[in-house]
Amino acid sequence: QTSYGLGRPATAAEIAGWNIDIGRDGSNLPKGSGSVSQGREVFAQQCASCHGDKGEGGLGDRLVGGQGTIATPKPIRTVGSYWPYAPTLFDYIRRAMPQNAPQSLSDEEVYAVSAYILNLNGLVGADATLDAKSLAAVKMPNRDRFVGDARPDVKH
Amino acid sequence: QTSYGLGRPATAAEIAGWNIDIGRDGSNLPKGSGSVSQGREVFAQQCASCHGDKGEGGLGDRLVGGQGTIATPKPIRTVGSYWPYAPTLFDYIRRAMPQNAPQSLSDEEVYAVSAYILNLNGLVGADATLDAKSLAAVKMPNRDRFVGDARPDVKH
Amino acid sequence: GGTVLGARASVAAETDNLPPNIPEWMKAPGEPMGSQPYGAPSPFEKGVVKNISKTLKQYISASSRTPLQELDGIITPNGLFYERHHGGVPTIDPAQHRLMLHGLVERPLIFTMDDLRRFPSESRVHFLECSGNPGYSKPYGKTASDLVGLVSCAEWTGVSLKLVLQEAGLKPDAKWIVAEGADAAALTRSIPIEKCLEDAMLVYSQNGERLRPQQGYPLRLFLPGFEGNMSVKWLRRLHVTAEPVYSREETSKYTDLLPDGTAREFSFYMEAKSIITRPSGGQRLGAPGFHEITGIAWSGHGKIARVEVSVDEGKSWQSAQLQEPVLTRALTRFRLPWQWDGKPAVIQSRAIDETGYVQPTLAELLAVRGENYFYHNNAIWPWRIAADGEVTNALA
Amino acid sequence: GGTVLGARASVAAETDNLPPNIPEWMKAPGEPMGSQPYGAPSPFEKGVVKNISKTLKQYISASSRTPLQELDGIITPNGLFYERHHGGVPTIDPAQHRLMLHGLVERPLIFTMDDLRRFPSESRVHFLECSGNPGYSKPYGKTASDLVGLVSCAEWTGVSLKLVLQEAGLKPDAKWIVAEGADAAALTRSIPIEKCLEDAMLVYSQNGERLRPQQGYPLRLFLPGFEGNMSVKWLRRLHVTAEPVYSREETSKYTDLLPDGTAREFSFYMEAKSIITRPSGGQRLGAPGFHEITGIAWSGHGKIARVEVSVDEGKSWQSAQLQEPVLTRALTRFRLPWQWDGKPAVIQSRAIDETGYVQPTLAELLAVRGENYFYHNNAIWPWRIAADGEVTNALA
Ligand code: HEC
Ligand code: HEC
Ligand SMILES: [Ca+2]
Ligand SMILES: [Ca+2]
Ligand SMILES: [Ca+2]
Ligand SMILES: [Ca+2]
Ligand SMILES: [Ca+2]
Ligand SMILES: [Ca+2]
Ligand SMILES: [Co+2]
Ligand SMILES: [Co+2]
Repeated sequence: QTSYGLGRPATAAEIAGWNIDIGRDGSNLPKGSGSVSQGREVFAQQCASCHGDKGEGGLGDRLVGGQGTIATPKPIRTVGSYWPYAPTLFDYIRRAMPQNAPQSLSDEEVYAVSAYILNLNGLVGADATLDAKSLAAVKMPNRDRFVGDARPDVKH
Repeated sequence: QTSYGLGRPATAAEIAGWNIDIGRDGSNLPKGSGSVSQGREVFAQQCASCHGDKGEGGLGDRLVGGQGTIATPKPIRTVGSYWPYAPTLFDYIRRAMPQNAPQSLSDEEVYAVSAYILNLNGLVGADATLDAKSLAAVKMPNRDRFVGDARPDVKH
Repeated sequence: GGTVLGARASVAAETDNLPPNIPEWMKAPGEPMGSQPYGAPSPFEKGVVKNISKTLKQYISASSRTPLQELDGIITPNGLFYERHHGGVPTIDPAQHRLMLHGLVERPLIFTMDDLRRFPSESRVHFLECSGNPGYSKPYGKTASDLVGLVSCAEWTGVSLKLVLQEAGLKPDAKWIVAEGADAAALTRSIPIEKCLEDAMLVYSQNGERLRPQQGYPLRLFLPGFEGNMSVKWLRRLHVTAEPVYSREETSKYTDLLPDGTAREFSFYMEAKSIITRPSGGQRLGAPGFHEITGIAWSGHGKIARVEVSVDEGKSWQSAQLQEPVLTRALTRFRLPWQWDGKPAVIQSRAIDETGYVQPTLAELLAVRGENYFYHNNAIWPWRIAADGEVTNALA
Repeated sequence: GGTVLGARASVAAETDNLPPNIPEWMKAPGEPMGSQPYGAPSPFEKGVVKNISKTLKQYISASSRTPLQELDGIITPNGLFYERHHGGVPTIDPAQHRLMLHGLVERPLIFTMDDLRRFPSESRVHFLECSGNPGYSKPYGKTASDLVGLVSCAEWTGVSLKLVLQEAGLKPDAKWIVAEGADAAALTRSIPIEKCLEDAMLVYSQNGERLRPQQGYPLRLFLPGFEGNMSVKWLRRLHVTAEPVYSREETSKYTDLLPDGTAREFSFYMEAKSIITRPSGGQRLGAPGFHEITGIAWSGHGKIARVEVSVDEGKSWQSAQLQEPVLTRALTRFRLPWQWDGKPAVIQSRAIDETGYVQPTLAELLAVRGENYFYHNNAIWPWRIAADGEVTNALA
């Protein structure tokens, strides 16, 4: 095992600042929490312009509804109908949304708006407040419908 | 020998218009002629700005002198000292000179200016008039000094 | 009066440049040497640009296609390489770019671009293809580019990811690496450790010069044969983990929905595929007679072993000639001489790779996958040639 | 006051983008997809352009060099391909361009570009090198580009010249073909018929897209391994003859003057050659330790068989690794891992091709050819590395 002596050690603080990966089990979710009602406000101000007032979609993806359509000829894939893990919502919103200003929300705002989207999908109650633990506990309806890659799937 | 049926026949007139190649023996030189004194005028008007009043060079190559220098450490390669065949002068001037307006001279002007350059190099008299036959007859001093490619010429 | 005169002038101008006349471009010096310190195509090729839809809802997470039917050989010039971004194209100062390598490693490290360029380098020609090239449902594209223009091929230079991982020291439970881009999407994909140790590269150059911004300048991951979005661009972070991160791009997005409502996740490889690029949709055969049939074939699983071409609606197939060298996980140019008799015809190609896999028909794929699958469509695509020479999509 | 503040602001800005901070290019969307319908390099690479002398007497018959020391791999991107023109770069309308084939043929023919593109095509990767790359006398260049930047490499597509000649039918006394460009120099070179029937091509595409104007758009001759000026650009005429035309370019210009006053004519092949591009003149090793030595090798006579590298002023030589695939008459990338101990060193490479020919030293060449030879200088070129890491031309 050669060593080229290239690069320098990464410090714990540097890693903590850059490592924004959230596991599907909620690992690495930050401290803090946010409620559905806080999320409703954040969403109205920062998300609705692209995703519609109720997450019905627009310039951005539809985020709500579609449960029961996934196995039909016209599936509607949304957070509520398709996403397997709730912590991914925190991960994705924090890293990529709002599309015009990614990584601009506070952790509390990300919790809140995640809670709001889950609520719009009927997956948490209107009075829910989510934190690391409770977000990880949300059971997503489509969770068990993912399978491995079975290709090659056309035989000759 | 397959035939793809591509292309169309070239007519004799088309070939005559495009084939401006002059052999070293003067083959394909056109009708017409030009004298050293006509050439002096053409040169002054169309060539001297780049090649100097007497062909001594400038923005364009030096065209005159250098005889006897080719085998020395400081060779001066010119029409007079280096070029093996006089008809090439007609060929090159007609196709490429004056650099700002190639193929703009009449055949007579090309004969004349070729005669003038040869005269500056002491290879034809001041009262010479050159045509296809007499241009081909001019013996260039360096003619017999060209040899084949002897590479690889460094042995290990 | 005016129109007729105009027409005459233009006819005269065209004849002027034809034999026996001296073309105008021989009568005056051309552009001086160096007038383009960085060159550009001829103005007469200004129509050869990326195939960019004008009707997208937004252009930040979007894609453009290589104009395959305009190209020859296997190298895609960098200016025409297909694009797919999820957060637009960042403008990154290479002096301020860093790659962080952390997680299940002995020594978490941070690299500058200079550090990465000091590692032993390697160069390889590989295709890159977007997973959704094309979808499974109508309307299908008109041209080869509309259909499968989300594939390009280049000579990539960089350092073997394996070498860089050795520098940090993998821990025994290291099974995946989560790669993250420094773009506005912070795009995140999990790569199995086997691939990372097999032929994955950290790439900084493309066709000799540094990566273009659209392809990840100053640094990208490159995973030969895997779906394009996994070769994370603007790479800033490699997180060595025990299991995948299940990012949005590997759950919501790049999963393959089957008719029964289950969805395949972590479907990495691009299977063998080919397309005839000439004659192809939108082109026109001027006259019966000799026409070469040519196109490109590729496989994420290795080398192309054979390409077969049919000119009789799939009744019979002939082996096309493959242009040497045939490289692994690279475009391979194929050619078949053909005499067109002037009658309507349907032509198509199918690729067979070194594993023996045979490119399937669209019907075969649809039978297994259904129309909602969306990604990994590697169907044979036939072109219809009409009696007047017009070429159109035979499945559209 | 102002200067100090400015300096502080800039330090702050740099730290802002480093870990643990979020780089600014992740906080807002980047450029929309498709904002460059034909792509261009990053603005941070604006210094990577052709190497163009600013002090030439004129730029109509002149050359520019590829910035070899900035490039990786073997493909030269079209925008950085070296230039050599004798009458500037013509702007040719491909619809009005014609190729005339006449002389000692059964059927003189005229081809449009469409005709030529209908022939069976082939694609091959080959280098192209100017004969005078570099000269034999001082001052010698500072960088690899200054020295040997008149070489580039691309994937060329076109039709075999042999096929086109068969269409016209060669007469028995056909021994040479005089090729002429449609530029303001109507550049003319005679090619032996053997080469025309071996591997000569009529080329219309380069690295996938149509030829750049600087490389002969819409059509050029391509003679693998021959000196660059013979691969006549903007090709308009092929004149089949019994003997060479002895044009100015093959008498006055591209002949090789020996000390005894004789001059070699018709010296076609570019012999085996190599150059280390990293580390090379003008670069600087930041610190002792690991540094890869890499460069390019090529031979007009076929494949590169071996490249040897010396790091001790020529006392000992080691075989470098050759990047696969090694292609005939193409650039070949070589690499050698090296630990620099921080002491002054002289490094150099020498190429051996499949004929067994060994790249000579400059002294060996000068001993046979003298300083007035000018063309075909394929000398080994050593680089000197100073204790502070500065790399300079060891022969300058
Ligand atoms: C300027 C437009 C815009 C704004 C504002 C915006 N989004 Fe988005 N959003 C998008 C687009 C476009 C996508 C699809 C991106 C892609 O596929 O790469 C998206 C995707 C998403 C997705 C993934 C949907 C799926 O099913 O995969 C989520 C969740 C989301 N946005 C949440 C939010 C939230 C929460 C906010 C506000 C805090 C927000 N967005 C603000 C445009 C926007
Ligand atoms: C605008 C500048 C310019 C003008 C005007 C010009 N030339 Fe030239 N000439 C050049 C340049 C530059 C070269 C070198 C071209 C090259 O090497 O590709 C040259 C080369 C030549 C050569 C070849 C010299 C050698 O030894 O190889 C001849 C002969 C020549 N010119 C003759 C003429 C004549 C005759 C005229 C006028 C009818 C003329 N030139 C007008 C610039 C000019
Ligand atoms: Ca969706
Ligand atoms: Ca001269
Ligand atoms: Ca005209
Ligand atoms: Ca029609
Ligand atoms: Ca800043
Ligand atoms: Ca120094
Ligand atoms: Co997939
Ligand atoms: Co030569």
